[in-house]
Amino acid sequence: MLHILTKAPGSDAAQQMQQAVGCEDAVLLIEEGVQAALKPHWEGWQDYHSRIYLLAEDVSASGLGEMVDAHVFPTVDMNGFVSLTEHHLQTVTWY
Amino acid sequence: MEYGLLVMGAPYTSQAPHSALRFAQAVIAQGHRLAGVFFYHEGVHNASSLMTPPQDELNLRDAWVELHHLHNVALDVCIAAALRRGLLSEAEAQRHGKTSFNLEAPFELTGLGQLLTLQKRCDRLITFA
Amino acid sequence: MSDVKIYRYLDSSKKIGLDPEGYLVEQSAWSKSVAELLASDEGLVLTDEHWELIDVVRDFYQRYEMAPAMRPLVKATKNALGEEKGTSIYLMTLFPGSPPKRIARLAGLPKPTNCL
Amino acid sequence: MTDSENLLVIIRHAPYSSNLLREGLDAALVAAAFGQPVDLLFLGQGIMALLKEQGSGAPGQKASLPTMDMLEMYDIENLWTSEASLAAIGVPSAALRDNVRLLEPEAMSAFMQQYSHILNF
Repeated sequence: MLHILTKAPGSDAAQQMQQAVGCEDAVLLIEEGVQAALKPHWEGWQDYHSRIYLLAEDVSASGLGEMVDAHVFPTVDMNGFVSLTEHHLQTVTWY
Repeated sequence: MEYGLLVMGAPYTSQAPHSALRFAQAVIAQGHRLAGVFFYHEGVHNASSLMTPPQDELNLRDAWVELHHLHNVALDVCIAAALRRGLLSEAEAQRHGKTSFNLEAPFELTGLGQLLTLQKRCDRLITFA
Repeated sequence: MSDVKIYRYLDSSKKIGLDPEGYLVEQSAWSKSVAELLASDEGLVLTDEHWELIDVVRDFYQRYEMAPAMRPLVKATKNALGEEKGTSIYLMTLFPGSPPKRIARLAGLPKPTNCL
Repeated sequence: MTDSENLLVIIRHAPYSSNLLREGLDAALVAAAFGQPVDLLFLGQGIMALLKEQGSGAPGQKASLPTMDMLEMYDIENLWTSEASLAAIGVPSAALRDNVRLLEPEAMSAFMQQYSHILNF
């Protein structure tokens, strides 16, 4: 399953998503979700290591590019977003 | 693959329709088929033909219409959610005794059953809200 | 429902307005005799069996504030009138076409929104 | 994946403060009216719809309790919530309707995987 989070870490949406993410699931952070780049200690970075991504265009729109580079957080572009939805049968958006 | 989108955010209120539109373009660019977009909740405002943003801002309604014309994407709007929020086709306006209407083809007012049909028919249904 | 335009009148004294689909414009205008008028308007004579079902739907609306679609209508009928009558065939025999819509109309209720 | 067409509707918003609860329930009702098996999962603020002592609705709005009561008439019998959400919002389980079932934290993801379709409101 792919989880799309559109709200910042700590939001109700983020907490509800964190209850639901399974060990095979991937997480994509878009819109306000990219603010996770400001929180390198957010549990999500450890819990979903190697299966969590930031949407690149929302990262640069938010001016978070340097933060993302500094922590080597993985990003995907819109095509990468589409690929993630191809690879997961189910997609749930948390907003 | 065949994709469907569910859009529940209003233009200029939520980022959701912008994300949805960009995702739609990427889906099509990668050779997938986008069968339809279903507008529900506040998303019904995407269909307003009276939408008049400043000239230097994207007109979302026109962008959806272009997507329909170029790629034959169905644009379905939940009738119950739309009527509550003042989005009416000419036929609905007549039925309810209103003098004006703001929803026209290629947007179509339809029942919620259409969303469930889209979800069953498509390989993927992605929500933007 | 008050914003619905009156499309035609049910009675000759023009007191009971109907919308384009034949539903009452004013829910409060409903009475048993209005139901009889609505029925004869669609060429139906109401028997006790019809009335039982109209009561089932009015009770349903009273409790849940929504007129039932077909499945819950069958279930409510089963609960109120027993297994034998709680079938879609029985409902279709008495109200051919779309029983949920037709009964809601005769019961003076808004059209069930879940019938699409 | 088990049942090929079963639907999970997740409700995360409280009655009255937005129309998401009502419109989420409408989606569940329409699916059920078409004969699709539907379960409901209430998380976060959505739990407020599960309180059995709800009043007549916020001023000017239709109450949500009659619709919650109506779900069983549409054969929507399984109402789920999670222990974590319940604890987070501070609602005691005794305040909930009778037919609510609790998911333990470790069961959540497997629970969601059972459904072929999910809608999140």
